[in-house]
Amino acid sequence: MSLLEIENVTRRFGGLVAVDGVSTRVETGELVGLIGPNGAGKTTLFNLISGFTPLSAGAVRFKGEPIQGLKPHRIAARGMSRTFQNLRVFPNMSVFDNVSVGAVGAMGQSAFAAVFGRRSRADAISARTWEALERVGLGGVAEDLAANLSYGKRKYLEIARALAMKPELLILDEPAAGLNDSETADLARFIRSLNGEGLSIMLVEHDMNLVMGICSRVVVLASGRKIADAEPAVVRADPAVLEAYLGVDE
Amino acid sequence: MIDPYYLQQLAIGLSQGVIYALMAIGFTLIFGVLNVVNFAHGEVYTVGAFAGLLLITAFAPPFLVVLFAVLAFGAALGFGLERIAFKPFRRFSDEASLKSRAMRESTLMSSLAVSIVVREGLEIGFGSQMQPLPFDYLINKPIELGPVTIVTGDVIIFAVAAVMLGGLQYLLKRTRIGLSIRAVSANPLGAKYVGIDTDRTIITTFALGSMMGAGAGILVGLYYGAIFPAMGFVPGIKAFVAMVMGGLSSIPGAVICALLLGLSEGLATTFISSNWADMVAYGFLIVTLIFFPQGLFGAGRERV
Amino acid sequence: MSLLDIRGLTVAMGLQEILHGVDLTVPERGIVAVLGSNGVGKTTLMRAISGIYSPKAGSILFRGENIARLKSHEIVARGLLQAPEGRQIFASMTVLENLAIGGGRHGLAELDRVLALFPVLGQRRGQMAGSLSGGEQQMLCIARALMARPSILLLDEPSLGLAPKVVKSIFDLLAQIRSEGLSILIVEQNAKAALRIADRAAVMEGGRIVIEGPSADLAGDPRIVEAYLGGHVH
Amino acid sequence: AETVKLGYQLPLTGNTAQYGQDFKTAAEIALARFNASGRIPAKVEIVFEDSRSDAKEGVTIARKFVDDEKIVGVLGDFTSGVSMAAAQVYKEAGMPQLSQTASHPDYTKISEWQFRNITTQAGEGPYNADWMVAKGYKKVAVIAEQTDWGQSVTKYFADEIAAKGGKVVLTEYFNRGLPDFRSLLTKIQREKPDAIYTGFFYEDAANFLKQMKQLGIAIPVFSTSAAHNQKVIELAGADAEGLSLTTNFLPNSPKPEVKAFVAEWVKIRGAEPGQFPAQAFDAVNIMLEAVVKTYPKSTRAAIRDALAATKDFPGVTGSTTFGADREPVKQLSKVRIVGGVFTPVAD
Amino acid sequence: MVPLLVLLVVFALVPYGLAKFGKGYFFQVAQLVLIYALLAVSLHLVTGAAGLLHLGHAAFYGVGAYVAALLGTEMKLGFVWGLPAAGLAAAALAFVVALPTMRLVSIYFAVATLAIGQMIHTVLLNWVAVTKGPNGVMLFSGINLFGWPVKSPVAVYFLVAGLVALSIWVLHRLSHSYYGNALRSLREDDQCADAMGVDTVRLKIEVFTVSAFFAGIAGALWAYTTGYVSPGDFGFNTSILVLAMIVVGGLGSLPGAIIGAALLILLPEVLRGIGDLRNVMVGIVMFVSILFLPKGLLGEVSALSLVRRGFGLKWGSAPSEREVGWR
Ligand SMILES: Nc1ncnc2c1ncn2[C@@H]1O[C@H](COP(=O)(O)OP(=O)(O)OP(=O)(O)O)[C@@H](O)[C@H]1O
Ligand SMILES: Nc1ncnc2c1ncn2[C@@H]1O[C@H](COP(=O)(O)OP(=O)(O)OP(=O)(O)O)[C@@H](O)[C@H]1O
Ligand SMILES: [Mg+2]
Ligand SMILES: [Mg+2]
Repeated sequence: MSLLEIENVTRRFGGLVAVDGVSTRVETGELVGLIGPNGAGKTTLFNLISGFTPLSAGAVRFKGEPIQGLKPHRIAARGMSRTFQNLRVFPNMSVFDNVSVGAVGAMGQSAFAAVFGRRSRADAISARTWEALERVGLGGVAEDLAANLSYGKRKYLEIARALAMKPELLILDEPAAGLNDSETADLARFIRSLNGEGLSIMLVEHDMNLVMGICSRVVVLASGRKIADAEPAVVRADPAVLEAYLGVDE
Repeated sequence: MIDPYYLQQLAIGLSQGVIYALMAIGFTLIFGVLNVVNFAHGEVYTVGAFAGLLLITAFAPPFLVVLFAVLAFGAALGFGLERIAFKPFRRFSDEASLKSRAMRESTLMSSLAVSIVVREGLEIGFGSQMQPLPFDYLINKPIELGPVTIVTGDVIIFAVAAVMLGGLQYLLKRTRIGLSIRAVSANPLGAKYVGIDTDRTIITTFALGSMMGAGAGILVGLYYGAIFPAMGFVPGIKAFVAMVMGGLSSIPGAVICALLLGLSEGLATTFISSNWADMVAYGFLIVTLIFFPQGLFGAGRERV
Repeated sequence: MSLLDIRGLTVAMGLQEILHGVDLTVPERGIVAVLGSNGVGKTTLMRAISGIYSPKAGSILFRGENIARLKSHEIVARGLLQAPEGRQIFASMTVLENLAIGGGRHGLAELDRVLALFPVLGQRRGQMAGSLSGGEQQMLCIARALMARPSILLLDEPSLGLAPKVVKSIFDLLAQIRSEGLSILIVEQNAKAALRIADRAAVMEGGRIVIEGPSADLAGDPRIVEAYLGGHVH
Repeated sequence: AETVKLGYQLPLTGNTAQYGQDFKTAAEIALARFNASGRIPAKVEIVFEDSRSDAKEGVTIARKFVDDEKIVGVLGDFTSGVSMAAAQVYKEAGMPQLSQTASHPDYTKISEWQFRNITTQAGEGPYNADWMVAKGYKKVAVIAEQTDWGQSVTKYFADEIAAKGGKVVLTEYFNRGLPDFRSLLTKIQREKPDAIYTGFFYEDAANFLKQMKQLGIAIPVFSTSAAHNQKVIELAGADAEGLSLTTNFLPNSPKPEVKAFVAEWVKIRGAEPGQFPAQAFDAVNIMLEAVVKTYPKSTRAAIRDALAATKDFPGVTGSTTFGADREPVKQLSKVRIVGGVFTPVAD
Repeated sequence: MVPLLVLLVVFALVPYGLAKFGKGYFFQVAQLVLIYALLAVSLHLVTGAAGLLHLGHAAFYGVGAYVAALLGTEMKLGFVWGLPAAGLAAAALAFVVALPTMRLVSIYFAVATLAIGQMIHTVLLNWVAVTKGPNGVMLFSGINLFGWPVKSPVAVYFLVAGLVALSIWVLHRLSHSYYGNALRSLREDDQCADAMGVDTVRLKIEVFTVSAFFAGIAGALWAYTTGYVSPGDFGFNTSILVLAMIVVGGLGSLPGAIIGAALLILLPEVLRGIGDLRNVMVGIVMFVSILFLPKGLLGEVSALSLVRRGFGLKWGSAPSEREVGWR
């Protein structure tokens, strides 16, 4: 059984078929890249998987159970967490509080427990939040408002927030956008080390060094269709991919 | 053949709706550009009515002169209102991430404060009672249309609302200034990057919206023959409701919903009782929002 | 004569000073790249030039006129256009309306030329800009700036979120429009691509420009590349 | 000499400020006359506090008055709601409270400290009902504002008219300040009543009458003393013609006390007073009379007893006697708007 | 400890000071401040923390007041039963109306709450058979605590102060905890919060209901301390007044809500001296305060760090040794 199975997933917006019968899967422990030209339907596919956009047709199974039609938070609770293509941090909250939301989302916190609950529960949330913060190296700015962080740090903040959920599958939408080469290289190392700890990851990225460097498998979408699904080396040489996406001299 | 009784009630409901619509047009315009609830709009309406009253008692000019003078006065009011209650808070919209939140909260309150000061000021100046108007200015001469009786004001207000709506639609959809207004309303920071003078656009919008508000005030004042400091409160709320029900950004949507609101109140009085009319109108709103969470004519939420 | 001449530009947000006396020159028909890692103040510089932030000190001379105190719309009217960070498109309006607004007083005169550069936008012209994909929005943002027939174009990370093929074509495009007489000031994380097309480059750090020179020199100096540009250009 | 202090809580700002301002003027006229008369060797002072017709302010003011040991009696408030909320404080503290207008049926039942000098609908309703039946109007539509007062308007009226063999064909309430009565009017017209009995204040009255004319409805309208105000005529003009109502204040009455009061009022306000200012004027005078009777031992309890003993007090609204229930017994008269004037009628 | 000392001052020293004046007036005003502080803090939870503009809060205040008053007069149920019943009734009603409407966002939510508030008000005013309509309800019984009548102003004040303190403590625990963080995330970006596993709709319903519960308690306190309730006190104007309190105090800041309530109740009283102009002055003060302190008298950021220092968490094992979490 694969961790995530996507079967014939289709999404139409009016006349436009943004995602057109895509099937693929993510095995436990895999690091899968999803690439394709702009408007290929990558983000839409992520939205379909994470429950933000309803499917027009097809099925998505996570850990063997169908998840289509579930609300995003239910899917998240099952162990899938994501970041967004355009940064979406909670700007008027501190870095620590931002990350704690991920922990709260995963661990749950009832109103009753918040008032009368034991401290151990809050402490567990704090511990998890700190763990995620330290993992991405934002421990030092925990008290700053997220709005005052630089772009790069916000990227890590988003990842930390997703990590605080202790997900089994992490979905990253263009994590390296806006980072320079060395920052991208750091991020690549970081993602790989997360993967090395057993976390399954699926990511969309336009930075080919990153994708080809760390992914174990690459799925290519173009105009909503899957045009390739193979190891990086194979994809890189695929004429269809070169034509549609990479440009010939890359 | 429908019972003329129901026709009459329908006509009355509609005329009530047209009054709400008149108010809703300006309100929606202003809301659209700043995404801010302008609590002072009801006061613009009231002040417009009082300005007309003063003009009439002092100079007794012809009706059209009164109307245009009040419109001009309303534009000036809008200008002043924007300067006092909105402009000072615009400095926060620059800080990209904290964008409009701080602005929304503070202008919510500053416009409320201005509205309190204006209303209380009017009460001190004029007293809170209704001010009588010279009878020959009133636009309430009956007109019989078969079994249905309406008054001159119904026709005038309908015509004015239609002109405002048409003019505004033309302005927003076909002219550069209209495009600028919509651009500022969609993304004020983005508007700066394409060279729109956001300050001037916002002021223009306020002037336009307030002009319509003040015009509505004097028209309705002459329609009912009663002008008093609290007169803007109920139409203000109803305009707000109509705007949201219509989907915020759509002025025709707000007008249609204003008509529906007026009708629903009229019908509530017909079939139930006048004192339950609000219940029906608001119930109608809630039901609409349950089925159309973005209003009847609103765009969907932005994609994630 | 240089088209844009920035001298001693200092910008503060509240009490915190972000730019400390930046000097930078963009020659007529030149392409200047500003590089530097996250949070060094590149966007702040770009915003100050466009009049979004008003500088605390210093001057910005555009064709000899100091525009440091002008409002953003006055600056745009002089032909200085920016495709800003975060795109700042009008999400609730259609693609075509976005372009029409971008055109300013030129209206849709440039439409055909711009749509030829970004054919996708032509296909999506009636779609709400907010529902475009990330990359499509980025194209729209650049296209919108081009609609106003700028004489200098400011680009803040134009390649953000674009597919490699599109990035390549955009940089080709920049070289081409420069040859038509446009000057360009570009902030880029993709140092390799930026240095390839730029005549001169500046590296920022901590709100200052620390190195400035012909881009070939910068790209050729491995120490600079190591220290500031993060990695390996060649 | 020392001063005797009275408190007056009333709306001087807010939506109902016009009433409060009228009361204040009336009270000042009464007080100035009293202090000039030298009937007691001390000055009386009235402390006015603005309640905005807001219960929470009303209660606060009540506490304030109670705290001031010099204050021996309180006048007001305007609406029953605020008067009754404040009354709870006066009841606890033992402070006599005399409201010029509170008409809630339960107001005087709160405690022995509450008085009012306005006739309740228990008197006015049947009086009107009898009048209308006598004129042959048996099918009657009743509308009233949705307030405690409006409730009592319909109740007492309906009871009597039923007893006299008449019939209420439609009863409906509306919210005070309703701008558009036309739906309601059309509905009334459909019932084809002989007459309409209305419980509204003058502003609603003016709107109602104007819109009735617009719709071409010609049904006789009867009303209560609350509509008795010159403003109806100012606001509705000729459309107000024919409105019949009951009142206990006739500004053109030949009685000297009325003449004096009206003259004074006109000097200040430039127009004739209506029922409410007269009501306030009498209330203040009744209270002052109690001060006179008890002086120099004007304690709160003494004032209360003196108030309770008020008998045949000759006021501008007729003579007032408090019954054991601290309700006034007063005469009513009939007036109709004829030629733009409230004219006493006999029918 | 510091906050506890502050509380001690508020709840013990203030009445001591007032008692020195020996004035029921001061107790009355202080009591009003407390009741409105509770109202404001309960609204803070919905509007400040969770960012949902609520324009009908006064209606739930009214439901609480009516339930307390009606139970007292019709069922002879006194304070001990009436108070919780008032809260529960308001909460139950809020829950029912929240179910279909909590999907709404931003201004749509605001106008829905406006409508709910107006509808409840209309019912209070017009459902004469049950609510006595405009006649209002008189509650003679006063406060009786398990057979102990509470009569003197000081005793009533202490009772109200204690109950308000307890309620605010609960609201404080909700607002200043990880639950509160989830609420704030809802305000910042509800879709993103959803992706973090936060059940936004449930959270909204919960917070709306809890807030109504405490508004109901505030209403009951008003009913018991005043002895008479009528629909006029629970209209739109009161909702706006409470909203103004939390905005002036600092939207998102719980202490700010209390400060705002104190300011807007005290100001008109303090200004009594200037006569008819006092309400104009209130408007001007509001305007000036928001002009110079657009984030409120005690804005969210400073309020949170203040509260954190008092009630937050010392995280010893973290390298930074800073206090950022919640207990
Ligand atoms: N709500 C919507 N309405 C209409 N069209 C939409 C909507 N959402 C997405 N689309 C269209 O679907 C296509 C796929 O968009 P998507 O965002 O998935 O692309 P993408 O692969 O993520 O591209 P990029 O790399 O640029 O982010 C685009 O052409 C977009 O315009
Ligand atoms: N409104 C603001 N208030 C306070 N600090 C700010 C503000 N805007 C930016 N900063 C700070 O100024 C510094 C420079 O920001 P700027 O956005 O200019 O960086 P940048 O070089 O464009 O980075 P990036 O590559 O991430 O876009 C950052 O440290 C940022 O935190
Ligand atoms: Mg995408
Ligand atoms: Mg930047």
